[in-house]
Parts: sequence; C-alpha cells; structure tokens
Amino acid sequence: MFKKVLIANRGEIAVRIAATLQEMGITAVGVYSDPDRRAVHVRACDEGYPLSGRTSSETYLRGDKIIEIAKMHGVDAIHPGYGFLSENEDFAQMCHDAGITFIGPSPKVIRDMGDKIIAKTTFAAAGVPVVPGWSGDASADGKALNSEAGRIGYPILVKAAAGGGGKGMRVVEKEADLAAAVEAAQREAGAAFGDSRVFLEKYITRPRHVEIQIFGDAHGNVVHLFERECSIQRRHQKIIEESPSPALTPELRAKMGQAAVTAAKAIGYTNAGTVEFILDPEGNFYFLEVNTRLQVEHPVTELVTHRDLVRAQLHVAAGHPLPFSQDELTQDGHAIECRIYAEDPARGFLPSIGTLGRYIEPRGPGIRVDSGVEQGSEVSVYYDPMLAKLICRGRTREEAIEKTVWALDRYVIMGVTTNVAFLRDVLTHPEFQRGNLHTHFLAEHPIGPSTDEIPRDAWIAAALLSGAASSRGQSLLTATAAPSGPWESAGAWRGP
Amino acid sequence: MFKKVLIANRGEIAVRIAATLQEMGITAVGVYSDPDRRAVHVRACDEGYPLSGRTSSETYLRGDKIIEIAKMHGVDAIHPGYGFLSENEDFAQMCHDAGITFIGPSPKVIRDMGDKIIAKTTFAAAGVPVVPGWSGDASADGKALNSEAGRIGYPILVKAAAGGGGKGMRVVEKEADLAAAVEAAQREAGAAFGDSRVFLEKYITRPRHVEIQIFGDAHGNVVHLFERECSIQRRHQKIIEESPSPALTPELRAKMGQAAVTAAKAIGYTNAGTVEFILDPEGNFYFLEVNTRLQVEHPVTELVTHRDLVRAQLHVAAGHPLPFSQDELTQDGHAIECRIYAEDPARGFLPSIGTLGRYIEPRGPGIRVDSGVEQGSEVSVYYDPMLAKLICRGRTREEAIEKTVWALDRYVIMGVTTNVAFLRDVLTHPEFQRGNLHTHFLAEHPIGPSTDEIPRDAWIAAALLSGAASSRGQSLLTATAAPSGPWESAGAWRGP
Amino acid sequence: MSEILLKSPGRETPVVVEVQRCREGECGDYRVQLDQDAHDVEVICVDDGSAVLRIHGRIVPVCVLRDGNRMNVWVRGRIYVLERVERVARRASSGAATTAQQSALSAPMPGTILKIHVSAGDSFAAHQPLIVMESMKMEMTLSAPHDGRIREVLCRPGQLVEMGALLVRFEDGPGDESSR
Amino acid sequence: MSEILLKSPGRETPVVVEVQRCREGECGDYRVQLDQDAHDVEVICVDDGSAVLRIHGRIVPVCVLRDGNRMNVWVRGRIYVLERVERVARRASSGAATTAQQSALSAPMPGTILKIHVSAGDSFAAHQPLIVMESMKMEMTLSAPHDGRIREVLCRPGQLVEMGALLVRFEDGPGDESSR
Repeated sequence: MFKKVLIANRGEIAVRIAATLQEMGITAVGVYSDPDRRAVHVRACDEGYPLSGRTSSETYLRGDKIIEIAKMHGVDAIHPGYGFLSENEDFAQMCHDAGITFIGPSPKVIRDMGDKIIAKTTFAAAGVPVVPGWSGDASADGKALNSEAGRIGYPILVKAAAGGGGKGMRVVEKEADLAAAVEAAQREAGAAFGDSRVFLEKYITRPRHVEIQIFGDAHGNVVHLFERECSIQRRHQKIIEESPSPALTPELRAKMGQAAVTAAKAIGYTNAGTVEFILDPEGNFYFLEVNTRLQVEHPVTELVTHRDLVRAQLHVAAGHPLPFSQDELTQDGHAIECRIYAEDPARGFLPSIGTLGRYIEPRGPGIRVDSGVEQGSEVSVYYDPMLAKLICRGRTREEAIEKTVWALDRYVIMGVTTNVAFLRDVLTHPEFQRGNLHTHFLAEHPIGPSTDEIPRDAWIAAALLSGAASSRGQSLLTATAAPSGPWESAGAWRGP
Repeated sequence: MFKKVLIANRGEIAVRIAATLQEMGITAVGVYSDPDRRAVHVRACDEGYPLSGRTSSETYLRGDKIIEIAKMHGVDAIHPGYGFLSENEDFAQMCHDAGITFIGPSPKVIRDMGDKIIAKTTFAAAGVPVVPGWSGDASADGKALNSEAGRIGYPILVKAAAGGGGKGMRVVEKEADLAAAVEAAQREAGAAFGDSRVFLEKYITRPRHVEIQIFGDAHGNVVHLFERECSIQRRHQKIIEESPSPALTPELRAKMGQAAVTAAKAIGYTNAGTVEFILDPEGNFYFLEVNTRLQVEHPVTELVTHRDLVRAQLHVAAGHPLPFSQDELTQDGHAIECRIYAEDPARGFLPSIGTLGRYIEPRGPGIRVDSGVEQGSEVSVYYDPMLAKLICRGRTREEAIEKTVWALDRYVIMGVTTNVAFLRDVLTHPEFQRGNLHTHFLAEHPIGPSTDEIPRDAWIAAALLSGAASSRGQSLLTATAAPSGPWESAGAWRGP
Repeated sequence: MSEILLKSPGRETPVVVEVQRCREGECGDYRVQLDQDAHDVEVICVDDGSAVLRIHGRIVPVCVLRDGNRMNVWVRGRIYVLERVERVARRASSGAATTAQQSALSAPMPGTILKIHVSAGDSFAAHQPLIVMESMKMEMTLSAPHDGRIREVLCRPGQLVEMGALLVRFEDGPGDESSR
Repeated sequence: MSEILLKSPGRETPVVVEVQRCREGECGDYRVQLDQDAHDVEVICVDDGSAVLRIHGRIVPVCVLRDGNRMNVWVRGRIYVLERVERVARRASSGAATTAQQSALSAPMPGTILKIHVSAGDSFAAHQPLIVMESMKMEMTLSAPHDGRIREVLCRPGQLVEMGALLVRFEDGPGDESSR
C-alpha cells in the first residue's frame, strides 16, 4: 500500500479523502492556493504545501506544480478528487511518467470517456442504448447544423464534448435559437475545458437521471454498486441524489447495472467510475456519459452498500484485486444527499458570497455531513459555491427523507444565502415524496416557502437579541456577555 | 403512533432519543434538574420542564414528578433511557396506571429480571446454562456464608440482587475477606438500589463478557440482533464494546442467540433487552443477567444491523409488530464503541470534575459521537462522569479499530482528565488487536503511554501559545486576537 | 420595560414589541408583548448572537446575525429578515426606484466580464442581453431591465469586477423617481 | 526575539525555548529554537487557545489550556503538562513533601462521607482503610499513606465535602520536611 498520497483538490472532497488515508496509516499531503492557506482541507491533512496563486488555473489546475511537490516530498500516489485535474488525461500521463500512481483509470480511458462523442460511440458499439444525436463540426456550417437538428427533432440539447457539471450545455426549443446556443456553449466549454467542441442530442422530455457506480481493478474484474437517482437539478447541476432510485424495479436495476459493467469491461475500465443514463417515463434508458472519477454524490452509494469507496480506490490503484465481488454487494436501506450551496433559490440560484458568520452543522445517528467550511470561512468568487453535502440514511425512503428534513431544520448557515430551506421544501413536496422525479422537476413544480408570514418566534428572538432592548443600547442578552462584538469571537479561526 | 413522548433521562441518551422522536414527527419532551437547566439534552428537545432539585433522587428518580409533568402536558408515552427509572417496575406500573405507555417491558418482567436471583432461576429453568452460585440470606449467618462459598470454590463473586453497572459487586479471593466484602456490597447495593440483598457466584477466571440484544413485541415475536462483546472493563464497568465478538463462531453465535430468544419467549419479553452471558476460554457460556432496557452500548448493534433501535422500541411500544424478522437481520461489518469518561486512568479511574474548557468532537464518515456535553459544560459530582460515546464502524475489525484510533487522536477534551489517550492505548495493544479479550484484560495488561517523553510539537505549541513570548506579556498568538481571555469566549454557551 | 419597533422589509408599518425583564436580579426571564399576546420567555442560554429560548415550555433555538438595523433571524432551518425602526417615525422613502427605471446596470456578483453587446449611444429593448459575465465558474447574461439607451460603458472584456460595480450607465429614460 | 523557560512538572531543569518572529510585518511565521534544533513554524490559524501549526511542512493542530503557569497542551489526542518558569531561577522548593510523610488526609473528590473507621488518638498502619466516601455514585476507600496516629477527625458520616477538604489530621510522624 502507498505510504504518502497527495490530494490534488480542496474543500470537502479533500477533507473526506484525507480521513480515509489517515485511517489506513497513509500520510495525507494537501496542497493549497493563497486564498486557501487557512482552509479546512489544509488542516485536515498531515502535510501541506502551497500552490502559489489565487485562481484555479494558477493553482489546482497546475499539474506541473503539483507533480513537482509530489516528487519533492516523496509522494507515492495522487488522488485527484473530482473536478480540477480528475478527468485530465494529460495529468494522469504526467503522473505515470513521474513514477507516481494516478488514482483513477488509465489516461487512455480518461481521454476516450472524456470525449463524449467517442464515449457514445464506444458504448453504442458495446450494445448500450444511446440517445439519437449528431456530433459533426457544429461551427463549420450553420446550414448543416440546422438540418441535423431538424432531423433529430426539437427540443435539442447542445452539449460540450469535454463537458461535465452542466457547463457548456444548452437546451434549444426552436431553430431560431440554435446558432446562439451553440456559440454560447462553445465559448463556455472553451473557457471551462480548453476544448470548445460541442454536439447535439435529442432532448428527452421529463427524463430521470439515473447513474450506475462502477468499479474495476487491474485484474479484469468490474462490478457495479447499484444506481443513484440524481434527477433533482437546477442549472443542469444535481442538488439532490438518492439510492435506490424510486423508479427502478429489480429487473431494470439488473439490466442497467449489467449494461454499465459490460461496456466498462469492453474498454478495460479500472478504479471508480460512473455511467450516467437518462431514463424515460416508459422505462427506456439511454447512455449519457461516463465520469471517470469519484463522484460528488458517492456517499449515497457508501451509505447503502456500507463500503468506503475511497478505500477501495486506493486498493485498486495499488494493484490489489477489488475488495468486493458483485455477489457480496447489497443495496441496504435508503440514502439521500443534499448539496448545500451558497446560492439564492429566489434569484435563479445565483451564487452568494460572504463570510459564514454563523455555521453549525446538524449531527446525529445516521447523519453525515461532508464539508470543507466552518464558522468564519469566506465563501469567495474563486471556487465552486458548494459548502457541504448532507447525507442521511434510513431503512426506507420515507425514513431517509424524515432524517434529512430533521437535519436541514437544524443546519445553521448565516452570512451567505443558501439553499437549505429550499431543499427542505423540495423534500417535503408531495411529488418528491411520491418519488415522481425528473430533471425538470424544479421547473414544473415552483418551490417556495408556503407562506411569507414571519413566525412569532422570530419576532421574539429579534426583540430579545436586537441592540434596542436594554437602556444602554446593547442587546438585553449580550449585555451580560463578553465585551466582544456579536461575531468577532464566535469560535471562528482567524489568522494570527 | 405516539404524538408526544417524554424522555425521563438526561445526557447523551436523552439527546439520542430526542433525535429519533423528532424525525418521526413526535414531540420530544425533556425534563431537567436545576444543574441541568442549560444542558444539551434540554435544548435537544421540543419542550422542556423542570424537575426542581439538584441530586438524582430529587429529580430524575422522582417518578411521581415525571408522571405529573407528563399528564399536565398531554404526553402519550415515556422513554426511560438507561439508568434512573429504566428498570424500576414501580415506575412502569405508575405509568400504566396513569394511562401512559412505558417504553419497555411489562412491570412483571422488569421485576423478575431485575431480581438477579429470580432471573437466574428462570433462565436455568428454560435450559440456559447458569453460573454455579448461592442465593441464601448472606447477612443471616456468617458460617453458612463461608460454607456455601467453600462449596462453590474461590474466587467468589459477591453481587447485588438488584444490581447493575458493577455497583454492589466484589471479587473475593479468600475466606478471610468474604464477610467484609459482603458487608461493603450490601451497603453499596442498599445505597444504589434501595435493596441490599446480595448473592454469591463462582468467579470465572478470564471470562469474556458477551451479550445478546433481544427484541420482542406484543404479538409474541422475539428476535435477537446478535452479540456485543464488552470484555474491556474497569471497576466492573464496560468501557469498550464491539460487535461482532472476535470470539464467536457462527455456530456459537447461533447457539447463544437461540438461548437468549428461548428464555425471552418463556417470560413473555417485549421491547428491547439484553441478555448478558459470560463466555469462558473453552467456549462455554453462562447466563449472567438480563437488562430490561436500551443498553448504553446499543449503537454498536445499530451500526452492524443498520437499524434504529429506538425507532423499533417506539413501534413495539405502540403495539405494532416488530419491524424486522430474524431472517431479515444481518450482522454487517464491525463496530466499536468507546465510552469517553471524565476520569483519570493513572489514578485508578477516579472521576474528574471541572469545566470542559475545550471540547471538539471528531467527525467523519462512519464516525458517530453520541454526547450530552459541549464546550463550556460543567462535569459535576451529581451525575455519571460519562461524557460521550464514540462509535466507529468499518468493514472489518481492523478497519473499525483504525477508524476509532483516528477519531480518538482528533478528540479534544480539556479541563477535565479523560480516558481518551488510555482508550487509544488499549485499542493499539497487540493483545487487543488479536482479539484476545477478557474482563481482566486491563488488570493483566498494564496500559500506559509508551513513553513519558513530551514531543517537540508540545514544547513548540506551549512556547508559541504561552503568555511569555510577547513583550507585552501576552501570547504571541493571542496578542493579535480579541481582547477576551483565552477561554471566556471560546464558543461556550453561558447563562444570560 | 423596553419597547422595540420591528418591521419586515417589505412592509410599512412597524410592529411594537415590548420586552420586560421579570423578577429583578434573577436571570433569564422576560415577558414579551407582541400584538395582543404576551409571551413568557425564558432564556435557557445564550452565546453571542445565538440563544435557546423557552416560550411557553417550547424549546426554541434561534440565531441572530445583525447587519446595521437589519437582523437575519434563524429559526428552525429558515432565515427571516427583520428591520429595527427608530422611534421617530421617519416615513420610509416611499419605495422610490423599486418600480421606477434603473439608471445603471451593476454587477450582481463579483466576476469576470466576458462580452459586452452594446456601446455608448446604443438603444436597447427590455430583456435584451447587454453584458455576459462569468462568476463562480458560471456564465451569466445581464439583460436590460427596460427599454433605453446606453450613456456610458464602464467595463471592458476580461475585467475582474467587484459585486455592485457599475457596468453601464443608461440615459435617463422616460420615467423618473417622481413617476410611477 | 523572546525567550521562554518551560519545564515538565517532574523535572528540575527548565528548557529554554527561543521564539523569533520572522519577516517583520508578515503574519504567521516563527523560528523556534529548542535544544540544538531550530524549527520553522508557520501559524496557519489560531483561535483562542487553539492553533494549527505547520512545522517543516507537517500540519500540527494544537490546543493549550492555561492554568496559571501550568499549561495543558493537547497534541494528537494526548495532553501534556508543561510549566512556565520565571527567568529568576528560584530553586524549586526541592520537592518537599513528595516522599515525606503527609500531615493530613484530604478528599480527593467532592462527595459524601459514608464511614469513618478511626477516631482521634487511634494509631494506624500504612494502607489501613481510614475513611469510606462516595463520589460520583462510586464508593471509595481512603487508606493511610503511612503508619501514624490520628490527631483530629474533621468530618462526620453523611457530610458532603468539597474536593481538597481536610478529613483527618495526623500527629507528626517520625519524618519531617528535612528528612528524606
């Protein structure tokens, strides 16, 4: 097994990977940008080295700097997490060339699956159903574009060949909007992935997003760890994920799992990956893409299979056989993940930045919070506005929802606007509770607080904790408190 | 299902029960003594009512006061937790008479199993092996006592008939010490349980303590939820518990589980209970006692069976059938619980009192901390010095140990002396890791830090954080901090 | 006895809340008069900005984060905004500019300007895209709030702008503050 | 440059630790000289009494809880005690009473006195049980630290005593502070 592993990432995923490394007796090496010098993920590691710079492209995307640090400090292997360099085949190759294990699939598999067009062709060849589409050169000829789109039929989805996470993606309802959408998607894709190629796909109405977790080793074994349903999305990004999917029968589950495994075997897939499908209301499923990395929502699978996927990644990367066979794997209970974002659901989910003036995570049996922030953290413009993931498990879907609602009701995040109350409203929506999910759920069911009424408790709290109640102009309650300001000494870490 | 349940307890168990109640949409009603007015468990509830008084006997042991509060506020059922009134048949009967459901077995079962002598007779009659012993009137006749002890053979264990938790228990090696030990045990038992009767038992050398979790419903179903090994004890009290036991083969597990279920069925057992056995090095097991309540160490079972035992208790108490059949139950992975005590292992585990000047719990996937304290809490002389329970789960015993060690290394408790480092030393002891456990483990293997050497990091930390380093007599590091004292504003709750 | 005037941001009329400390010398008990009802409130504990209250036996954890006279109040997973109003009832500035025409477009978030579709002097129609910026790794289009004409463009492509930074200034439209 | 004298409680000789703040004006970097070795220490962040240090690249979370000159230092799950020593080297009071005879027995914990086995004037032998008390629901026997004779009993059964309360006073034994 490895002695020292560098985590080429930040935030909650770096914290989560560090914990497994340390448990296994492996030294966890962190890296950090200038704004992250005091970040939670640095402190979670055993060693930490700076990647001087502020933006992602100056720091966490700089494979050269990261490999230099790894070589200087005797690192055996690099875990890329998700995002950043995790699906960058050049980086995987650079690791390999430097004699460092890249924890993930081979560079070739990353490249092939990273190219959505090649991936689709590969999976189609392996007999997996794919969505009708067109992958010609969209920028060459407006006429060809329009004619291919017409052939597929509107609505059309424009997607980046190198894409992921909703970036470089556009839905087009009519021909008049196609050219502009393609241009925007190309620009966004170019900025995000350095590859502006896009392709067209039939846009399936009211589909579910159902993905299969796969895992392969160097000995040719590939298994699946069942599905995750990730249909609740905004801006084409998942915000609620769960396993099992309320839509899957045991037969359909077996069929989709088998399709994913067959295709993964065909391409020699190793380590953790996710095969994404869309599932139409009639139960037909179509291959969407492969994510060649640990997924944001992997904890959902961990809580129903009772396996540590990062531990398994390390085993496989070290050349050991998979620590589980298909027969040993079971899907037990029900898990739900909510992504906690600093964003304003009332303003089109626009990101919100600021300081976490108050931050208290819920805790209790069966509640897992993977987070990379704490009270006093700055939510900046530099990185993704996801603050944390709340993952709850119950025996049944109903119990998992109950537990998640309980936890959301006790999650205190103040100083930035978040989607906490919004998530609660989604979870308690009758259609969500019935399991009637699809990727346009949020568009079809406008979610908002049931009432604008400010409850009495809030008036009372404001009156007691306002600065107006005492004769000295201080809060009645803080009047007897320490002389410091209300937030200055609230337990937040600060620079020396 | 119940609408409103009162928790007749305090500390971590009250917090834990409240969470399940609230998830299920049941209003959790807390009660509190004067010193507990601001305790964590009160704030975890939806409603809270005072039990005026300071000591346990003035408050949490006052069934009359508790039932009065329950009646006044429309409570349907009372959960007694463990300790206090949980095994008090009179209280169970008073609840019944007041039309309130007592969440636990019937008063008759509590009474019969609470009397260790009757319990032993009952289990022996059901064909369960029991330890040789004598239950005559120990105070009547010193001669009879000595002769019976001689017949059983030394060493002898003196135990309280109404006992539990090591109170009123004495090991006697030779006849000369017997009378004094009986007297001390009687005094302690009288003070603790209001019943000074004691009995004698053959003292089995190097036994393991292995107990079976049982669960019965009002419809005659009884199942077991496998075993917990609780051999690591000090002062006859468990400090580390785990499931599965490293000593049990599948055959022995089935045999012990069946014995527990057979006896429980014979007495019409309902709700959660634990049948304690001792297991000798040859694999013979003997019935020890039945605990007619939720056990301190129940989370260990929850983490390997993936069931919420409190939820199941509520279902059964409401008259529903058991939510699981024997066939549905599996023992998956390995869980270990460490009891975190405010006590000094270097001074005979003497309790330590004070203020938790710094208290930070470890957190991460697979780590559960059930606690009833927080930074700023007072550890007083009034109640049990258990601060929290750390429960970790892994696929294997080795992984569970790794995770527990990881968590203990990150558990910060300052202001009182605790057993945190001691627990770590036990877990990393080669004999513990081999699973060679017995109830005298700690006596046979003196556990202490491997070295008295103070590490460099501690010298550096002390130098940087001492008040001496800056010219102004302040700490170099706090010199730039807020003007408040080092601990005054450390996030602790305080009175207004 | 203290009196506090609070209002929710959208509303005109403040609510008068009377707070009375009970049992002089003893800690933690208040009588809060809100509308017609009086509430006995016990303060179980308080940390700066957070408290656990007991209101008629109900345990109510709350957090308050102040920002001038604005108070964000957290109660059971939701955050409510309340404003403290001064006793001297200065007529709130009658919601000027809420429905009136804006005079400029500013950055709703810090970010980078990607594309500017207009130049000084250009006319535009309501909802027409004016500027494309990227913020927190997402592209976002800033559209015209109403018909109008550009007076001045205050940013350039590639520029990193702060939140609230003025990006383009409009000519005064047909409406002004006095009109509705 | 500051110099701090620290010692572990059992030891006589303090250790001199030199702390130098590097790069004046910049935050968080110190040079700590301990014995022969110099350590570059970066302070990643600090809360009152807690800090995360970076020592030669290693991330080291620490907590310090002070009690006068005594410092409890938490490092990786263990707590170490260090004492700050004043520069003026006052010879520590040569460990008096550590091995010498005690002159009284005091309560190691707050609790209730259950039983008193001796009266004034009684002789006792080392390890003989003198008092039984109950504390935190556990019974505990206080035994004689050495041979001796009771001068005075200062408690009674049923009494609630504070930690450190004198329970019995002994006659001066054969040893005193000057003898070892």
